[in-house]
Amino acid sequence: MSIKVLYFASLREDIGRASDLIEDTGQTGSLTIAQLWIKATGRNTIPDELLVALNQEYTDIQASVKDGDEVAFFPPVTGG
Amino acid sequence: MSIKVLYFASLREDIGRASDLIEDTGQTGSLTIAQLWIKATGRNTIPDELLVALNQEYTDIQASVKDGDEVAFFPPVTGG
Amino acid sequence: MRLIKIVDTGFDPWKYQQDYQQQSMSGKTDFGATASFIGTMRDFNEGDDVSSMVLEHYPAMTEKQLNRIVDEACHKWAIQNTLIVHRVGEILPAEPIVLVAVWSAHRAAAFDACRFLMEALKHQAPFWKKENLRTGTTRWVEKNT
Amino acid sequence: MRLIKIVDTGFDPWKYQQDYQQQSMSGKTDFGATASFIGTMRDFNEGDDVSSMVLEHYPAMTEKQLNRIVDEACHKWAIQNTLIVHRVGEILPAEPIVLVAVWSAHRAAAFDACRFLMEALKHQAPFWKKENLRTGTTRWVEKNT
Repeated sequence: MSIKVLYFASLREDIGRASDLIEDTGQTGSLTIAQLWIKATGRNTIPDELLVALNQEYTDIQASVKDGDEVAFFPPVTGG
Repeated sequence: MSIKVLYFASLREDIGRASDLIEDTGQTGSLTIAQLWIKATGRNTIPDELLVALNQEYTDIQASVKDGDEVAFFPPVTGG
Repeated sequence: MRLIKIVDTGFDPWKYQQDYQQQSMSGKTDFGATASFIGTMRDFNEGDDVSSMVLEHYPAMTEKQLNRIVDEACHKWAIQNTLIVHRVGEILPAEPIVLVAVWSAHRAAAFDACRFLMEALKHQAPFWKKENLRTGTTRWVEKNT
Repeated sequence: MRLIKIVDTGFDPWKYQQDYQQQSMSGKTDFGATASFIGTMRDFNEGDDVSSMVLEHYPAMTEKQLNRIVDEACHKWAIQNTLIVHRVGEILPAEPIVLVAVWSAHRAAAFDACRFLMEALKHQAPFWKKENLRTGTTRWVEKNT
């Protein structure tokens, strides 16, 4: 399967790139966003204030992803 | 003494004029706005929802007037 | 700073805000929030069709009362500038009746003060509306919602 | 009706309101209230002088989230029209960042919905501010007030 991963703002700068494409995870069963975070970033810890969107809707790291999903990681929003 | 009395909106139409000038009341002592109402309008009853302003500030009919004052009578305001 | 204007012809509420901001805040970079309210004449009220309206006021008192409520807002909130424009005379549906705009550094003060000013204006400023109904009859608006 | 626009150059918040009202409400006489909010860039934040700012966003999600909060406002209040404009890219002090405007028949709905939309936008729409300080350093704004 193929998952598009996006990073925004300070997290993008911290990770050093704006996106990853995670292909054929080799997992049997479902992949959670927490597992995807480790695969994509190579980091074992998840930042305290990390926000997560699955296909442009807020979700949490326990959610599972499927082929074709777009997952975004970003810090608290500061618009307006 | 001389008191200017103003009427606004439906009360102006009801009274049939926009203002009165009440001169030399002949009162000994102070004149209240309630007394002024009777003198100016010739009416013995005071409308329930009557609003009163003394020199452009809200007041009530118990307030006393003095020479040169401007007293206005009007119904509830409906601007904005 | 404040500007309080009573106008007896149609006014453009957006141009008023733009002009007032240019005049009084040109070169300033300390305001972060502008909250505004425009009241517009509807063609219906209390279930009846209204074709036009005449707004009467008590000029000397209007100015005093509007200044008083702006003083009160300035005392309650950290606001920087206030603009109030109110129409009098004959008004047609879709025409603006009132504009209240407040500038401040942070948004809560602008929102709170703008709404406070509108409520205070409606309940304290000496304006009265007389409606000309589509049926040909005329009536004074008796209560403010 | 609604209009949601993300713009990457300066915009005139008053002209936007005027144009949107002309386009979507021309000939209409059923709206009585317009509440609006303009957020403007200040030259100070958290005690520091800010010379400019860059606003980043997540385009596909921004649009979805803004539509979602407008849906929510329409569900909660009897509002007729909504306009949201948000700036992205480089922004200088005194330039508008955001405009939210709501049209309704009665004023309470316009006031409530306008404020709700601004708060929801600030807490849910995926925008991020990076400040360029007068000292030459750069920092991401970490929290929304």
